[in-house]
Amino acid sequence: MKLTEDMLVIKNQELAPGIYELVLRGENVRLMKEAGQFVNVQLEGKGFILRRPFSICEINSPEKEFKIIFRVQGEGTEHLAGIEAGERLNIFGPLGKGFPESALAEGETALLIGGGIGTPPLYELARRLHDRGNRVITVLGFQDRDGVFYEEEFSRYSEVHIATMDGSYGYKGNVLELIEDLGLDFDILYACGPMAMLKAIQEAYGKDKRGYISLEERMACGIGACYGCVCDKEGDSPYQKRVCKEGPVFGLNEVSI
Amino acid sequence: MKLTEDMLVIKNQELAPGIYELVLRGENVRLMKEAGQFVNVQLEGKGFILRRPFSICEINSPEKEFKIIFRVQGEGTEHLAGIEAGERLNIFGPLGKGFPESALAEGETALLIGGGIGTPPLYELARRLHDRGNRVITVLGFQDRDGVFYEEEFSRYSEVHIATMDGSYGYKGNVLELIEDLGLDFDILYACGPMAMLKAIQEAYGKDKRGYISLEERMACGIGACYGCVCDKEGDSPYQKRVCKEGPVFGLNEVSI
Amino acid sequence: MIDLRIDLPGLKLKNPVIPASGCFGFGEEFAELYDLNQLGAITIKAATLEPRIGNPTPRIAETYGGILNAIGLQNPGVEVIIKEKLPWLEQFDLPVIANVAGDTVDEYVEVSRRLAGSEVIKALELNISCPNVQKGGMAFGTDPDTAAELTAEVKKAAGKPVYVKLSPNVTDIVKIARAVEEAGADGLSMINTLLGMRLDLRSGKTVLANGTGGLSGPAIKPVAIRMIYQVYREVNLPIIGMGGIQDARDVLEFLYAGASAVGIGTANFINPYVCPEIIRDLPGVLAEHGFNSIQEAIGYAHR
Amino acid sequence: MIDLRIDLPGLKLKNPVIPASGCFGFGEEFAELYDLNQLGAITIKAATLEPRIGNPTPRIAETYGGILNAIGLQNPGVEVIIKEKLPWLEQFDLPVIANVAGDTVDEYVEVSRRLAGSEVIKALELNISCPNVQKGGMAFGTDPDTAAELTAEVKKAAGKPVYVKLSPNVTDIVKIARAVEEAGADGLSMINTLLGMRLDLRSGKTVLANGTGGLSGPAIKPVAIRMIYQVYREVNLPIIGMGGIQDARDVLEFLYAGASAVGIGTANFINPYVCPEIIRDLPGVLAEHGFNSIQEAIGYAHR
Ligand SMILES: Cc1cc2nc3c(=O)[nH]c(=O)nc-3n(C[C@H](O)[C@H](O)[C@H](O)COP(=O)(O)OP(=O)(O)OC[C@H]3O[C@@H](n4cnc5c(N)ncnc54)[C@H](O)[C@@H]3O)c2cc1C
Ligand SMILES: Cc1cc2nc3c(=O)[nH]c(=O)nc-3n(C[C@H](O)[C@H](O)[C@H](O)COP(=O)(O)OP(=O)(O)OC[C@H]3O[C@@H](n4cnc5c(N)ncnc54)[C@H](O)[C@@H]3O)c2cc1C
Ligand SMILES: Cc1cc2nc3c(=O)[nH]c(=O)nc-3n(C[C@H](O)[C@H](O)[C@H](O)COP(=O)(O)O)c2cc1C
Ligand SMILES: Cc1cc2nc3c(=O)[nH]c(=O)nc-3n(C[C@H](O)[C@H](O)[C@H](O)COP(=O)(O)O)c2cc1C
Ligand code: FES
Ligand code: FES
Repeated sequence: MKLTEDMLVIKNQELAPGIYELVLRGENVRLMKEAGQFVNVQLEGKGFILRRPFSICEINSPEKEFKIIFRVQGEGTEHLAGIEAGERLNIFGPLGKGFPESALAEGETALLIGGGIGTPPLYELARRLHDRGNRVITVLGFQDRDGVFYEEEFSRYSEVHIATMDGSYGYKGNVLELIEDLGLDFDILYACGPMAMLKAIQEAYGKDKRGYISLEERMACGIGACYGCVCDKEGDSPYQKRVCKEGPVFGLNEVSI
Repeated sequence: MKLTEDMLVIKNQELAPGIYELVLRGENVRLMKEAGQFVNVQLEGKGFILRRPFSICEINSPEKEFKIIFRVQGEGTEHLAGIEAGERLNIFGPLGKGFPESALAEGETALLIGGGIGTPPLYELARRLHDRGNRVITVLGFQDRDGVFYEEEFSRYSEVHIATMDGSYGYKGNVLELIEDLGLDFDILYACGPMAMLKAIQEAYGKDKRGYISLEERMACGIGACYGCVCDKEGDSPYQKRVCKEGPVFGLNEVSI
Repeated sequence: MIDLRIDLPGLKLKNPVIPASGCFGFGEEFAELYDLNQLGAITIKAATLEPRIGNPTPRIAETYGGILNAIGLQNPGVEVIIKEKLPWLEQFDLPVIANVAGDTVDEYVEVSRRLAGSEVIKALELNISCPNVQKGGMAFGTDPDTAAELTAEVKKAAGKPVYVKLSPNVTDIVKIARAVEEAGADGLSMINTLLGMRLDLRSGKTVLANGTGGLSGPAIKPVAIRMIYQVYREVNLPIIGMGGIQDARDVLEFLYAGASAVGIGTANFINPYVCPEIIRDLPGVLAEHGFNSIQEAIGYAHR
Repeated sequence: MIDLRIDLPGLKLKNPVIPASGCFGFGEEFAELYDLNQLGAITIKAATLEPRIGNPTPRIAETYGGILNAIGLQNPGVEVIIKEKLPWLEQFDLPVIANVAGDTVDEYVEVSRRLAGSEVIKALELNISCPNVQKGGMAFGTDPDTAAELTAEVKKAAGKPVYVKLSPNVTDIVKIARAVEEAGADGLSMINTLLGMRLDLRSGKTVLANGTGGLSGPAIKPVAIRMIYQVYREVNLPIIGMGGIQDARDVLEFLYAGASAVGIGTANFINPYVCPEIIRDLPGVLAEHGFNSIQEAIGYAHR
């Protein structure tokens, strides 16, 4: 049973300017266990060598389908934006360690914090936590109104608050300011987004709250063999954690950013 | 007015095992003047850098369409075989010097000799010479029955004779043996095919007959700037002719093979 | 039946396909994907005397047809490797090649001595070509005398076959190869990565935190083939060839050039199953070209 | 308005985009495709004293992300070039750089002297890096002393600015660059091609009749960037940078690394209109990254 598979593209559609929703179908979808795991997508053409990592955004097991949401960032994602339904993409995954749902006890409230293109992995998580009967609050931050996506989708499973940096939609400011302003209370937090956001979250909640954060790093192998994607281990000798293997999801204080 | 154009693929269809007929539509088709000229096709993906040269096989001016016929030879032509109608290919051309029709006077007979994948450029030529009212005889040679293509098409404009090396179709032997066996008479010959065939033609007819042959060489620029595709000039200092610029069609004795 | 076996000093290989150092860790991660016993051998990550944390991140960048890496020899140190990594490898029927690095001749000698003491290690590969460290590494691989001295010292101490891994970042690779041959090397591994760099247009800084990195992947294949071809003509050592191999046809090209076995590095990142797939395809590719064994194809371009 | 102009020794360039030697003939073929006056300058094909027929064919092969060429300096000889090619170039408002090659120092000197005598030639480019000839060529470019001597001799005789075109096939490119700087060079062109090879699996022979060839194209870009970056830090000469440039963004990366102008070679074969297209796109790319002129971007990665 191989962890690589040529999966069928079911849909690839622009959600917001430069943000695409890509649905793939394949047998390996049934191996996808946790929200927060990722897949490594092979690109054909233009001299691409490395696979591109993307978080699993939604798993639809009965249909053997899963979804990623990606932002056009450079040449690889530009190429990916041009892929159409009916084509095939070689997918390596699921890879890495996702968000532990079981960290949340009955009756507890989860706060999901997403920044920009860090939002997608939280979607599958929101659904799962909601299905377990927990209360879920989602706070999403974007640059501006144009960049907002998945508000409606998240509201199916959680109470959603949106912040934009320029105030063109929702709250004006960043997610942390919004959380404070709203005086949100929660037992555990799950976050994914830019490094600066994750660092601020560590500083604000690292002492008092339980939580999990998802990191990004440039990868080659995606499975822990090349030591390309290391990050610092909090309080210990540096570079002992591999984002692709021990992560991408780490305990709130497990890594120093 | 650029000589490169993203042309639309109208059709790409297997004619015989590994032999494809590719029809393209674009504005630059109207620049295609002579049978025997070629186009340089850009390939996307897999680290391809060089364009692939292919002879123009048929020009359909009213529809702005032209055709090439190619054999899967290596990675580039394998890639090309996978291109489908509706996609676009960047075409550079027409390039090079083709077969001079005007070399043939009224009432004269032309003998067209094609070897394998050297056959395509002779097709447009056959049509043109036929349309001028000349008698045209076509002798085509292939490895075996499976490799035969375009017999019917050529017979619209010419008297066709086929030879296969293993005798599985038509005459058993090579084109020169067939021409001799049939005692074919002609005023001028036009040939395209493997180097060995062209060399044999030079030897057999170089002294008594007028004629033109089309050469192949590995190319980079396709326009005469890089001196990659040189061939020997008969009786003079070598490498003075560029297949892409002074050729690919040369007078029967113009080059030494 | 096509015979894929090949015997090299210290290495009885079932087939010539060997994951290259640094691209396969110590085998653990790939063992989750397939049975490592299929491989000809494995080359483990570079070992140094003390643990090394390597370079800051980003350590990986992509280029057209290649990647740049600047891992910087991160490894837990030779003692941890011997205690924690090698015992795990004992379960396989697989020759293990230990890649050795250091800042000084003494460090190379000491690391080699210790690794050679392990049963599972069948040969040493002296990495005198790592472009990603300040001291040692490539500095040993660009001067024939230094390379020779290092080789001789390690040979004296190690008591196991020594392969020297050559750097392509030199004016005359044949000179270095000859020098290490005379110094007693048992074989050569070539090539390591080409020194390269990418700049980020937004920040204006190098993409890699380290500045430069080592270029690997299909982009460098023609340089690797050329160097192996040149060295094969002038030096009588078996060569483990590498640099951009992606499939069984590439392996045949390396054999033709003069390699007796091949290392697969970057391709493992593109297709994690590439090694077993190459091993599966190799008999067919050999047969298609009229060979009955690996042996027949080695150096074929020189005949 | 973005200012694309840049002044280099002998060369007042409208913009920094210069077709590279050997990839553009003497301009005639490309003049049929577009107006050459758009270009910053052109570098013509290497000239030698006597006509040269070059290497046997095949002279061209493809590799992943690159091409190998082994033209072998085919050219009609300096006299024919002066009599037949240069007068045609007079019609353009275009600085012409003459690429010079030879077997001996004397040949370089003599060819340079004659070419420098022509009005249209604004600078000489000493090709001490051609990997495709037996004598001369790269041999001059791999040893600092030889490179320096050659530079000094040509400088004495030529009376026009001399750019030395460096070979990447060396252990330490900074050493060569420093040597030619001290010998009086006015500028550097870098890089020439990497020495490479491909083998044909069917025949078992090298694809190129010459055996080895020079590797160019996007595959070599990270090596070019690295070398320019290194040399820019240590040497005070303007650099014409080249090696794998495909678009305006690549040009910016070369400027950042330290190039003052760029050569475009292989890309002309992929897209024959690439030079004017880069010139068209460059102002936008500069503006996007906050620059008002070429000058501002030069060496930006070092700030
Ligand atoms: C675990 C993980 C999950 C991710 N999930 C998502 C997601 O759900 N949606 C999404 O839009 N993006 C996600 N990213 C980021 C995504 O991988 C990059 O945006 C993408 O690789 C950029 O490729 P490119 O060719 O367009 O960019 P280029 O900048 O041209 O890429 C050049 C190289 O850098 C790498 N690279 C560039 N940016 C990043 C980055 N941020 N992280 C890691 N490698 C990078 C590329 O993979 C490539 O190897 C994730 C990254 C990681 C590590
Ligand atoms: C003027 C001209 C007209 C041609 N017309 C036709 C035609 O009508 N139909 C057809 O099937 N083929 C034609 N060819 C040959 C065709 O160009 C090659 O078969 C094709 O380039 C092979 O590409 P590849 O990537 O599949 O093969 P590879 O062998 O993988 O190609 C490697 C490199 O070698 C070059 N190459 C390989 N074979 C040839 C060759 N015979 N001639 C020139 N370059 C070659 C490729 O272009 C490429 O750069 C013509 C060639 C020339 C020069
Ligand atoms: C991420 C990475 C890490 C590497 N680490 C080492 C190493 O520790 N020791 C070594 O000798 N070579 C190392 N190399 C070089 C490879 O072993 C190999 O020589 C090179 O990558 C060329 O082969 P390839 O193109 O197949 O990758 C490394 C290469 C990569 C890409
Ligand atoms: C076909 C061809 C011919 C070349 N001829 C010459 C030459 O005559 N003199 C020279 O200095 N460089 C020559 N070069 C090297 C180029 O000028 C350039 O330095 C090199 O190709 C790298 O740039 P690129 O990747 O943009 O092609 C040649 C390159 C090619 C591809
Ligand atoms: S990407 Fe290789 S260890 Fe994480
Ligand atoms: S291909 Fe460049 S001269 Fe013919």
